[in-house]
Amino acid sequence: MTVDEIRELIQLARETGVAELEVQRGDNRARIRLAGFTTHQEIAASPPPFPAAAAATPSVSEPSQETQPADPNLTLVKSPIVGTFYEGPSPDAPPFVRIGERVQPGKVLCIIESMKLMNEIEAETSGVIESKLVINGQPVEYGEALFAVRKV
Amino acid sequence: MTVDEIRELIQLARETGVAELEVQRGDNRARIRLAGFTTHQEIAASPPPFPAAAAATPSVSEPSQETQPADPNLTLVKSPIVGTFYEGPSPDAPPFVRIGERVQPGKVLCIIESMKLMNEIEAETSGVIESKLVINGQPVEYGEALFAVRKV
Amino acid sequence: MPSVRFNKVLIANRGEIAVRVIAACKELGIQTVAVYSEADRYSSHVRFADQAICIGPAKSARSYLDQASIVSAAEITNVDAIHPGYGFLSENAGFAEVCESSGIKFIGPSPRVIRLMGVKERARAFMREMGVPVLPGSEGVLNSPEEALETAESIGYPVILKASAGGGGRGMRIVNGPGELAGLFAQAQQEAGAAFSSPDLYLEKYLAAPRHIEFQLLADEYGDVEILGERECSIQRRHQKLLEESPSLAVTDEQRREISAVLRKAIAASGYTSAGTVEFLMDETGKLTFMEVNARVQVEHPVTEFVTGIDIVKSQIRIAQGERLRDILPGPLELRGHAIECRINAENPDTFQPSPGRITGFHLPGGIGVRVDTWAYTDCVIPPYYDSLVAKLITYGSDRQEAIRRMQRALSMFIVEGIYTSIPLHQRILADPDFQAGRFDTGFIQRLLK
Amino acid sequence: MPSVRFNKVLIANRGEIAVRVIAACKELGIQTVAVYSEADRYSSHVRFADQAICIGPAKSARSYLDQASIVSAAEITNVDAIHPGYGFLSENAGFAEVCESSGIKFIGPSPRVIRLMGVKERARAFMREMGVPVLPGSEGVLNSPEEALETAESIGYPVILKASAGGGGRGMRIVNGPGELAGLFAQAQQEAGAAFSSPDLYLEKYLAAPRHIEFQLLADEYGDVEILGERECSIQRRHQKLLEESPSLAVTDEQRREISAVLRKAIAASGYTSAGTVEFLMDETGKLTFMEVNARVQVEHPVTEFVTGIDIVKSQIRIAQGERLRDILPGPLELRGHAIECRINAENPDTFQPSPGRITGFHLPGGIGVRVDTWAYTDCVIPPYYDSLVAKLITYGSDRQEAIRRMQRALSMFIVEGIYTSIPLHQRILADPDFQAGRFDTGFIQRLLK
Repeated sequence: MTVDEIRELIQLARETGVAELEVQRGDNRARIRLAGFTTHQEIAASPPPFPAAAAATPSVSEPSQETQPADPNLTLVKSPIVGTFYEGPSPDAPPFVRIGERVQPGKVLCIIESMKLMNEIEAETSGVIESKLVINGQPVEYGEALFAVRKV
Repeated sequence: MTVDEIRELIQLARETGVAELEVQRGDNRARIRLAGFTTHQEIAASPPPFPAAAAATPSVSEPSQETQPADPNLTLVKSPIVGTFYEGPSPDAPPFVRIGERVQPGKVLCIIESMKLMNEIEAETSGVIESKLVINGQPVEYGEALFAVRKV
Repeated sequence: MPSVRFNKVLIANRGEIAVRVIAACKELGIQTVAVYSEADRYSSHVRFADQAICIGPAKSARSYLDQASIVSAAEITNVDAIHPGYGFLSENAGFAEVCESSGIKFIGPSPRVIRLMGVKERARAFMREMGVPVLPGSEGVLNSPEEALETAESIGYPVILKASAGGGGRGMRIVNGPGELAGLFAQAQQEAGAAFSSPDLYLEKYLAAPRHIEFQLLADEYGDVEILGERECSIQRRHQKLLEESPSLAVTDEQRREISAVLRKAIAASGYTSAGTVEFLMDETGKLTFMEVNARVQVEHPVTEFVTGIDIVKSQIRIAQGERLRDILPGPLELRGHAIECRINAENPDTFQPSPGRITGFHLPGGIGVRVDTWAYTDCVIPPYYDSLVAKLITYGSDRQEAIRRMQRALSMFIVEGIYTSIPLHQRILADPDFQAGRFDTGFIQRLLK
Repeated sequence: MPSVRFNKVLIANRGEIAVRVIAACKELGIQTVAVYSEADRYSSHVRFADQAICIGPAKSARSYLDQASIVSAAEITNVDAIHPGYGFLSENAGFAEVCESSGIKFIGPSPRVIRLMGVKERARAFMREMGVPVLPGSEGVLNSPEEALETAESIGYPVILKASAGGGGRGMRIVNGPGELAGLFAQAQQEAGAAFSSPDLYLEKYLAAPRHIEFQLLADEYGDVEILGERECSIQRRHQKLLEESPSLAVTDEQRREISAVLRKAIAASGYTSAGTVEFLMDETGKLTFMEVNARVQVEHPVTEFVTGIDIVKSQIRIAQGERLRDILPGPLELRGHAIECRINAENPDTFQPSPGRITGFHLPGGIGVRVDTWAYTDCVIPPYYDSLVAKLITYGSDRQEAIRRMQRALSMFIVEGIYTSIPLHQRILADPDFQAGRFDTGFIQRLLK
């Protein structure tokens, strides 16, 4: 690892906004820790250090922006409330949507039951249902991804 | 990893303003943490950073290898014991050596008094006394640098 | 009411108190469910609970105060009970009702009792009837400025107007003489109406520099009540407590016995269950008068735990399970030694500005007689959305002097880097000769900072 | 001996006990000097002392065991006293003498008493004379294998041969019958001679599966002695204690009273001063017999501090200042509740290999009834040169069950990343039904690991 390489790593750490960077190449290892960062970056970008724990706890899933897919044409529909996910209006009825189905804004996608109330969740964008991310009857938390919709 | 390389790394850490830089190359490892990396907040209210704290505590000096000078032609003579430094054989006598004096291995440089015993400290390399790093009668700890000797 | 065993409890709170309740549940062999806002994803309570459910965005109104989200989280995780902690929904009678109607035990007093204690003027009237000393004041809600004037004349100025549904200083006015009364009455009424949806006011004698002293109670569902001594909470800044201790130097053994006896009777008569605190003011002559009841666990409960050896949060849970106080308590109550708590806040110790941000270095003091309650850890981020409490540092000593010296050494070994904390302010308080001598009242901090 | 006040104390130790002594000094308003080897430059004791002196390289023989370096450090920093901690020079009578002759108070018993207690067979004879029950055995040093044989016959096999100057299992041999005796006598003599420069042996009845129980004492310079109850230390692996508790389930109130009374007399007669521990073995019938005296503070002293409320290290320092025990102790001795200590070591919990290295993540448990004594912190390095103790985790409960449950929850909230620790082993011990029922002896760990 040359000084230039390490300089590059520091540059990388800067750009990516990480608090600390540790690199090992064979016997070589470099660890970089940045001094100045803002709270907002931290909350969004920082990896959980001891709370690596949080990610390791199976019952904790990660809501909202962190679960945005890398593919820019894919949109996640997330649960706006805590409750139980139902894919259809009643146990015997067919699901509101199926994989591959084309949806428009306003189309009901599922129901989240919360405190005995049935809350219809509607599509906000148009596209094709690429995947259904939870199964019928499953409890979901706030921000949990329910569907992936592909822009067409 | 040569001293020049480490110097370059420190320079690099300074320039880029990183808080800490740790580099390992095979068996060699360097860990650099800059003193002035604190944010505005910390300067007023925070105590010295914890693990580096030892370095920040005034009564603690840094013995041995870490205080080796960058200049490869300069050698530090360090105290092999804890005790009190005396530059001459008695309070009235002239010092064993003066700045600018040329010394050979075996030449007595000073006395460290430890538990009423006078321990003569001898030069191990030949060269010119470039600086005397402690004052007469000063207590010294193990590994504390006493003289800098320039190879000629 | 037969005794049940909870299998799973949801903690409707965050921060150190959520971690505190999780610890109590773990010791009782009860599974735990944490709820958290998006800002608290990496908080310790999420880490240490058996399950964790995200209930909303950072804003409390849409997460920790959102009753529907919390009850839904309780339903999908199938818990037996909810512990509300302090703050947020802990004294919300409506929330307690929603829990009960959803078949979930609310770990706290019944909705009826929460309501009684929540209407300050009703609680005051109740306590007076039960023989608890209260400050001279109006018999109930004041119907007019004229009635207020008459009452004020009879008890003597200064007096204080208070909102019946109030708290936190809103709807309060100090009246120094009859000329000011009508105007301040109108102001207080308007403010109370806006803040609490009720313009009702009552009036009491105003004490300029009282001590703030509170008694800790535990009450089971069978009418048994125990009073766990008192806490001295006069070290406050703008009604925010900074340092608490137990026992209070100002309370005599006789007073403690008398107040405990009368409170035991009053609390039993009120049908109160779970833990709670009865707040008193002490005037310059040492007389204690009732102020209000906090129908929940207090931030400063650990000082009482240290001197009594009783686990208050575990007691709350066991009372909610229908256990009897005499089975919960380890034996006859006995106070031993002295305990002090410092609330370590993320704030600038000079300007008192909150100081959210990343904790880059964190070292907790430990060793003999030191307790730390915290949700923080190295590299955690103190979010700007909630209160600034980072940790509670509590020390115990065989006497007050030992507890003080121990607190001083613990503060000197408590390292927090990256944010400001109130540690330097606590060091100033502890070093103050008046504090050390026990000569203080609620005006202490204002004088210290002058 | 008039009472003095130390201005400055040097701590001739490292790790958690150095931090413990620094904390005690801070609480007494005494300045502290840490000494450290080059390997410990970033250790907490260096950070928290008022001054710190590097005394040598990593190797103990040239640093923490180097008497000249330590006394020189004491002289150049002008301290009044040296606290030796445990291990290293703590039971070195010669070091205590050097300190005294340099005008520095050694915080511990006098050199004469250290010597008496250090010669195991002399201590045993002394205690027997004073009426303390000892195991049947030889009257003094055995002069020949024949004398050993005769003694063994009279008390019955198995017997154990021990080095008079010994400790740590060296120079020890278990003898099951007369045929083995001569050979094992020669081996033990040789081993003792090599390890302790003295081949002297004595002999006792051998107990195969005893409990290991020790009594904590404090003694002032005026002949006053207090016995602070006992500790149960049977949970050991290869003579290394892993978990200790107080009180012991196996000691009856009557036994505690009897042993305390006889020890108070014996310790006073010996001229013992400072803190110390008297170790006993308990056989299957519950009988306690004297084993040896540890003339220093013990690793496990915190469990006694929890149940008595007495600060043992502060007491040591105050005794050394010439204070009287009756002024030091807060009142009549009273044992309350139950305390357990787990020694969290940096070692693989399966192979028991030491696990030095950098701690990359570190989170201490806290909350009610939890004490942590540690020198470690996030990002510190556990050096390979010294013992593997990373932290002592101590919990207190109103009874043993609460202390156990609290320990279990504290262990579950104790996070150490980057190195192995013994936490999983402690969890196994605490979950074991025999341990929970209090059915165990010094063979417990061996059976558990089988």
